[in-house]
Amino acid sequence: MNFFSEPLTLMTFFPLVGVLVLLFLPSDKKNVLRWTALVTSLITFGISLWVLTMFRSANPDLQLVAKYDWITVAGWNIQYHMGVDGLSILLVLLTTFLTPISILSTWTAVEERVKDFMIFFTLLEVGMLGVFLAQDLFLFYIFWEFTLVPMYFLIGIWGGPRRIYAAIKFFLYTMAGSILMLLAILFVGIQAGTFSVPDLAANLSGMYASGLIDPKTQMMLFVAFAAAFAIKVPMWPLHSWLPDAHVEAPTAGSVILAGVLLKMGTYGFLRFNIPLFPNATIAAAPWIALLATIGIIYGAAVSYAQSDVKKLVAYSSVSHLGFVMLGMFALNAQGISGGILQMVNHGLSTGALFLLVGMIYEQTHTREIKVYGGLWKITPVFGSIMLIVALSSMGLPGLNGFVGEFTILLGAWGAGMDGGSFAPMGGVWWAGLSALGVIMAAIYILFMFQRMFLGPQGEIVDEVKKHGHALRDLNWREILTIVPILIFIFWIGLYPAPFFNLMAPAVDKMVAALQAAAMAMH
Amino acid sequence: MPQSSDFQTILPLTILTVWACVLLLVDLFIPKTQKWITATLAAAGLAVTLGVTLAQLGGPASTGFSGMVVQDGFSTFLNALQLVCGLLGVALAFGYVKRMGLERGEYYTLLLFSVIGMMLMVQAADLIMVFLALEMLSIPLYVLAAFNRTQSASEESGLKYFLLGAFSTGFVVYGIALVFGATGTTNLAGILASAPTSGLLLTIGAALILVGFGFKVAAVPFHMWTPDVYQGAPTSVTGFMAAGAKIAGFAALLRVFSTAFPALAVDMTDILWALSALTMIGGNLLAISQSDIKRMLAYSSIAHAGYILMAFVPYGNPDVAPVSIAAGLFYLVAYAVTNFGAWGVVIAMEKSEGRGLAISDYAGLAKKHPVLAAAMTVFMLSLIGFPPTLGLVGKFYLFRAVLSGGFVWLAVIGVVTSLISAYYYLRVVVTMYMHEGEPTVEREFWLDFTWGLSALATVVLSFIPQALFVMASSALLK
Amino acid sequence: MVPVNFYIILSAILFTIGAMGVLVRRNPLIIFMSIELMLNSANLAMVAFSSAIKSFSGQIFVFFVIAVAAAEVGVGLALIVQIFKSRHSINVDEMNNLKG
Amino acid sequence: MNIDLILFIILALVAIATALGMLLSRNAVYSALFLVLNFATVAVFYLLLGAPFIAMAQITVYAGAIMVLFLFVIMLLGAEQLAPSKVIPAQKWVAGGLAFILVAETVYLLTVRGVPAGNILQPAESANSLGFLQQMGMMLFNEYLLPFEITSILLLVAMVGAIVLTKQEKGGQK
Amino acid sequence: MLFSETTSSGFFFLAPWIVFFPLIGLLTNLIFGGWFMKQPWGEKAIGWIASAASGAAFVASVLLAYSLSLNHGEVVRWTLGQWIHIGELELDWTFRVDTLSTTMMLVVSGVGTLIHIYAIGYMHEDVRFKSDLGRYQRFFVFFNLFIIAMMILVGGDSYMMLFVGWEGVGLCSFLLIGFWYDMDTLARPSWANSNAAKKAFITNRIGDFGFLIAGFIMFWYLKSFQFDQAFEAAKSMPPEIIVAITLFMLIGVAGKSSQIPLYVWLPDAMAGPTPVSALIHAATMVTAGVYLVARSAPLYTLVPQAQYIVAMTGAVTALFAATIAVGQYDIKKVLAYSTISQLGFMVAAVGMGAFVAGMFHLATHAFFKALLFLSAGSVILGLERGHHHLAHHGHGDHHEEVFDPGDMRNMGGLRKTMPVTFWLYMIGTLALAGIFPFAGFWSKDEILLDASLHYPTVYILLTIAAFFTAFYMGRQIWMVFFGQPRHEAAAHAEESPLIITAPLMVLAALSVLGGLLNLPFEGFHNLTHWLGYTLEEVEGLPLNLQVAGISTILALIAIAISWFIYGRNPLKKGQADPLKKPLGLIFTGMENKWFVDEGYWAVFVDRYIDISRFLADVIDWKFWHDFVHDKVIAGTYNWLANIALNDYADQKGINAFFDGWGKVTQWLSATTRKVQNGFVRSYALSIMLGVVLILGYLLLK
Repeated sequence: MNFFSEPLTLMTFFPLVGVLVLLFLPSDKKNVLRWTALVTSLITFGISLWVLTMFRSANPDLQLVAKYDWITVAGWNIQYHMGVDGLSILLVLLTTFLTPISILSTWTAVEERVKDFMIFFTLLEVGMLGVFLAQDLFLFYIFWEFTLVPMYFLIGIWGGPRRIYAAIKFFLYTMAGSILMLLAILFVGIQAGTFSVPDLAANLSGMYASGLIDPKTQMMLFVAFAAAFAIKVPMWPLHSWLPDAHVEAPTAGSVILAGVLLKMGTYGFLRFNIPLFPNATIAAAPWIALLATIGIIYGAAVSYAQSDVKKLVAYSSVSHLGFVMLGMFALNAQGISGGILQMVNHGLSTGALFLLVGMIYEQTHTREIKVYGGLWKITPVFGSIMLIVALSSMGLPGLNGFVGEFTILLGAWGAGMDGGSFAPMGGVWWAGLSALGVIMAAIYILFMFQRMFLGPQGEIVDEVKKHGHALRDLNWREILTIVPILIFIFWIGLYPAPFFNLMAPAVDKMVAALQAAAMAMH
Repeated sequence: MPQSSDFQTILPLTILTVWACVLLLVDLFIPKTQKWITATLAAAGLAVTLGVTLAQLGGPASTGFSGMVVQDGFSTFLNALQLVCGLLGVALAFGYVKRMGLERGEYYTLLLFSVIGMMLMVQAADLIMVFLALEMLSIPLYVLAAFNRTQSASEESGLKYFLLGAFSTGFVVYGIALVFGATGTTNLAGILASAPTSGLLLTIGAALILVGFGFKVAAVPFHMWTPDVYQGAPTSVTGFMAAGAKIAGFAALLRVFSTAFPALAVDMTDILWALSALTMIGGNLLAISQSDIKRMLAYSSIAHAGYILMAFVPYGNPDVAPVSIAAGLFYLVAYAVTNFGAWGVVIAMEKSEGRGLAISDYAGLAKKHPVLAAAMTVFMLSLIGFPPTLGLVGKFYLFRAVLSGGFVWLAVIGVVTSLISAYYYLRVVVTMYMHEGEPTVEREFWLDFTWGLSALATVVLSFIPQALFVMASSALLK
Repeated sequence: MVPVNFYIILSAILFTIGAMGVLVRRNPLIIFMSIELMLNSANLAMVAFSSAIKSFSGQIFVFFVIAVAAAEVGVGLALIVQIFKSRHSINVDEMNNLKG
Repeated sequence: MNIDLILFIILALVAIATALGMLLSRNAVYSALFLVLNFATVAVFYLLLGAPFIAMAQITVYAGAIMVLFLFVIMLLGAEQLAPSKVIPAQKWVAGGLAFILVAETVYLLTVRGVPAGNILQPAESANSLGFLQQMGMMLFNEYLLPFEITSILLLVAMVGAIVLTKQEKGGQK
Repeated sequence: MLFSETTSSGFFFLAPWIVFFPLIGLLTNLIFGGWFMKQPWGEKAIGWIASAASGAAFVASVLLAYSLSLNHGEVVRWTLGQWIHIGELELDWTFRVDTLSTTMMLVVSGVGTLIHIYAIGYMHEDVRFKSDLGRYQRFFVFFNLFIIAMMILVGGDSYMMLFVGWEGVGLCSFLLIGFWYDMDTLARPSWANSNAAKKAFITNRIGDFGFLIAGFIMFWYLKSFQFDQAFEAAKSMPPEIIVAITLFMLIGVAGKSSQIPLYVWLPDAMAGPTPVSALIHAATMVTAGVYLVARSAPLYTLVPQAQYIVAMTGAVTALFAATIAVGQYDIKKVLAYSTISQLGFMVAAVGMGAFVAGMFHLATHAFFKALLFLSAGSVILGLERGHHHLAHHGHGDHHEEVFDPGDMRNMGGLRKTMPVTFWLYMIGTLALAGIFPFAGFWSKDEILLDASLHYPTVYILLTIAAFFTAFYMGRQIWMVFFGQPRHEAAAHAEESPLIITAPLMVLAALSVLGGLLNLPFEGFHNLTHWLGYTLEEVEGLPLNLQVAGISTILALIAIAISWFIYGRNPLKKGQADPLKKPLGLIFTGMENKWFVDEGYWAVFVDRYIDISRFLADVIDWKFWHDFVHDKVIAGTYNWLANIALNDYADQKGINAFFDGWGKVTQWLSATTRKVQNGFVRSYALSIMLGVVLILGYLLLK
């Protein structure tokens, strides 16, 4: 297998080269280690851009496919099957984009066991890319579970005071969902005789039509898959691990956790639940919408009452991902496209929020909102960037968040109308209530921004001074870390067309398939 | 009179037996300080036998000694596995016994005899052979468990193992008697061919035999000896026992049940189902509260017996059994590989007089010995069933088989208990990586080799499991 | 003419008594003897069956059981003696350091 | 009621009584002696069942060799009687209950469920003849050659084990 | 007329430049501003660059208007690029040049430029009073940003592009209200300004929510956000749909144009620097709602019932706010409530379908209210200077009390010290009060006339509001400029420099002459004619002497009464408002804004905080996180595992929740472990048990 004819494989496993190099580097050469990891991730990012150039956005199907028989003995039919299509290309790019940024953010934040950190982080990238690229359920499952391991260490070793609790909770919760998925994967594999996702979709639809798999079974499979993904997303009410994990994780971990790992859940719905179980999807859509809507409102309300800024951002993820779920299960082009874009947006905005919070935490060692205040005056650049990111997160038009939220809500409203996926239950109420989330987002985001950056100077400023150094504004490295995200925040906000174009054919294809399934149901 | 073809069927066994007997004599001339020679010779014997066994791979099946033994793909596969276990058992012991002051040549000969018993168990085609093989494998293990005579724990372990082992043997013998009574023969094929006078008598006989095997593989409720014996026995013995005895027990169980009792599947499936479920639940739940790594791994081995048992549940269903049993065999291999690694790490951490065995002693291991900690992490992940390890592939295979057999709830119990297990396995990882401590580690080549190889195999084989799959599936009983 | 069932019931009773011995006695020697009784009762059943169906193989099996019992006794008694030497007691109830 | 049955019942009662004696004796020596009696009774059964060779083996190996070994060890260790202990008091009752159920199950199996049918026939004449022994020997060395050889190795292993366990190490730690 | 992409001739290529010019200004100041600030001329440079950027936009607007007139008012679209294209959803960055949007552009950039220039002077002093020079740069960046957003708002060719500007101005409003985010308007460290900013943004967002919902309905029924397409589709739609769209849109209008019930943010918005109040919270942004309704004229005219609701909302707001204005003491607060009231006029107008009247009033109001605000700013600065002067001349005790330069009770007699400002202020007041021939007279009368023709209720409400308007403006004039100074600072107040007064003069001129835009005489309906290109139903009403007469007379009476109360006997230092006694509770209500804010707090805000605290602390954390997950799930685990054995600090944290359970847990786990008791006999028992159970199962099966 020539790696250069296999860009996806090359991209996914390239970080392993970095891991190998890291393994042989002395652990006290911290900067060498950092640079190695950074360069590795940058090259991976480069490869992903190369992949992008080869990606034909007009093609709705999987592209750059690498497909080899892997385990085909003993009645197994497992393939090494990687491919990228409009549904995943953006997430792949998001992953390769956020990884170097996260590594950059650890430059001074991580001083302990740098080598281990970089190894785990680089390994994590392999897992994440694999999740988004794998087109074989078994392969997917391997990557899916694998991502847990490095993340577990990242939280558990470099996290906050309750890190072990958080790490174990993170691990067990995610695993609790994925084991149900494992059973469903096996069941589906046995029934359809293949684990390949595209083949499965074809085989299963035949089995639904012929009644080999009855609707109830289909629904159970849907639920089993959904269990894994919903915990990861996390959908309300399965979000309880998230605040712990986010609060305790080191900055880079939070960034990746929010930026990419949560997307694995929503992506899972998109890649597996919707295409493989279309009838169950249609039946479940209003219920998902209900949960998503509750999540949006609940997450936003709970965010507002947080006293810990990381927790606030964590709960805001519950709200934001509620939007993503709502959009995807609108099952129309607007909703799904918006959902995908919102995944990217959330990755950028929330990732950036965590980065920024991490930057200030590094100086103050506290995340209590109430001790801050008036920071904008002391750290104008930091404040301004925070403002942009916060606005992006609350969906200000012209910034990326709006494009996603708007299309999602638009799609959701359409889904609530006659013939739409939410019409059987709730109808336009889901979109209407979810739109309240827009107001509530403003409330908690502005609350956070005000309490930290506006108003009179907070006690932390003097507190820090007591330790002999004043609060400083962002340095060049930190600005360099955050600016790429800012560029995308504006780009997607102002000119999202290239992003939508990447996914449009694939989304249309999915919508068409769903419509066909809906027709077949009636 | 036996023909040469008869000996052909037990060729590896013969070689190893002769070697063991010779070694027994040779050892007398090896000075006390040079016992590594005995170890090397034992390993050489195992290696040679392994070579011979592998040469038999793919050969035709044959029976020998008036149907007493059989040599087929199944036996070759498992014999090879047992021999590898034996080799790893020697490797584990190599430095350990010296460090613990147990270095005596008989250790290795007894180990060889135990391997002989295991191989015999795999090849047995008559209940008499099964019984003898069971004893052949057990008696050396009783002695080995009590090998550390300076430690009362070791003696206690030996006695408990012995008394309970003999007790369970009583059931096996009684079971064989009932089977004989029902069918008039002890030959496995003969039992199948016979028209039993009473199905119920046969069933009960089979059930009593199952008790014996259940004891050997440590299935709940026949498991209670396991933690005590595993904890008390010298760790190198425990490591060997945990894999070898389990493999042998399962092999015999499989051989006996699918050759002789497929007709009893209706009743046995329920019992196996219950045993499997109980074993998974019990093993995992009890493991949670352990603070001693040896006990924890002991319960873990109980739990894994439960998983493997899952594969045997549909043994009588010709549609499902082949896949299912192949999955069980595969899982056995995965378990054995991981198991040796884990015990290897335990040995590396163990100090004399039983110190260094608490899980809390592993604190800080990742900082001081990152490679060892990484290897242990791999083993723990494999035991949970997490990628990228053989454990995941094994579980995947296993659950697939169980599901295709239609045992959805059993599979659910399986996955839920694996979730529970994640907690206690992770605790080891947490301790190694996230707590501060100053652990010291014993480094010796063969020990490093064992856990290193196991770790490597656990990871690498998870990516290229085909060969193992092929072997496991070809090892099916026709 | 004794029905074979009578023999089996007898052997079962003896077997159970043996099992009881394992369960209730604290002297490992007696436990061990009880195990021998269990084996013995199995042998009885075997011979009874063997006789009922006129097959020698049952008897030969019994022969092997006796031989194995002898081997077990060798090891078992050695173990008990050794333990007595180190502890000066053989009460199994005092051997519960390993537990939990 | 025929004579065989009467004989059987008498012997069975003796066997059960001796077994219970073994079980209940306070003194280990008594237990051992009860067991010897029991073994002897069983040997008589073997004779009745037409298995004289096994009966002989029973007497010589079991009642003779093994039990003597037991007695020897009991005497050697002075372990005739153990100090009474009060641990796990419920054990006795639970065990008794289980034993009762086990017996009940067997009886239910063999009487109510009625298996296996059939009677023990009068031992064939040949059973006590030399030809029978010869035949048995032939079987042992033909059909059962491998188990036979394995038994020999098993005994060897047991021997090694016993030595390993008890051998006083020269300059050992003890 | 739809999709007539005729852009061949004229200056239409300048359409996007109305945004790009301010953008260039913004970027220049953003990037180089830091460096500028270090130069002695830096402040000026920044101010002038920003003003020039805004001015360029104004020039571009003029040229666009000119080209449009050459084009006979034919709408022109200028597409810059794609925005969101998904399926049927096609949103582009398209600028729309028609008479309506051009009018708005002219007002926004014109007034905007003047205020920019004013701000050069104003902010120069303001940053010095508040001793934070660095913020000068930031101010102009925000100001340009505002112009950008506003231009997008008025220039967009679809509802969604409008919405971008709509929220964008909301953001700028937030930024500029909270400009002195770390203090209150009196330069004390405080949360006041940032609270006001936050309040403005959130209230606006509530309105935006309505806008969004309207948008969703619009898209799924009318299938487009583009104005013309939507209007075309609306014609064949059932009226309920249009009612829904228009009423949800009204929520948006209420938020942005500060109508009941969402007006509460605007008074607080006075926390921003005065140019901000003038530009954003009087002249431009707050009129966006009016523009939206005018823009949606084809929709509103389809559904009279919605029109009525809009009109009533406006009318009630007009009156309601006017009453509050009477009871205010802060010079800017009075103007703020006046603005709300005037916006009510405009909303009522566009609600009634009198779109031209509304737009006309919008334009004139922009002139005179900007003038008033800026003059008020000048007054405040004058007082600040006076105060400063005092502080520097040894009147040390003044440092002790916090001096509020915006409180009218501190003023008095400024006519003498600040004559220019006084006259300018007078012009603005007369225009606002609707005195002939000032701009306000013409525009207000047009509204009243329309109302008298179509909606008598609205007419009555508006007329009363007009009366109050004249009254509170009179009150203000008497209190500020007449009588004796009630504070040392007022006595020492200094006139503002030319940079400040010059823009005021321009605005004053506009306030005087603004009526010319649309005189109610045949042949002078310029604006009507102009807007007629875009708005299909416009009628140029002739002057109705009755309506004009009544309102003028009422205004004069109101001014007279105000003189009677405030002018005849000027307020003394520390004296309570003379109205307080006769009106009693009513005045207390006016003074306290009818307690609406307090009501909102009690009903909504506090409840929201309570609910979210309850959800967060009790439901999410105590119940869901701690109880269900940690106690029940993890606790069951603990119970099984007896984790207490292992000395993990983390689990101790969990165990803290188990105090009640502690003993039970221990007992249970001890029992569990008892089974594995180390006794061989027990283990054998377990085996035996297994055997008995298996046999039992087989026998009983």
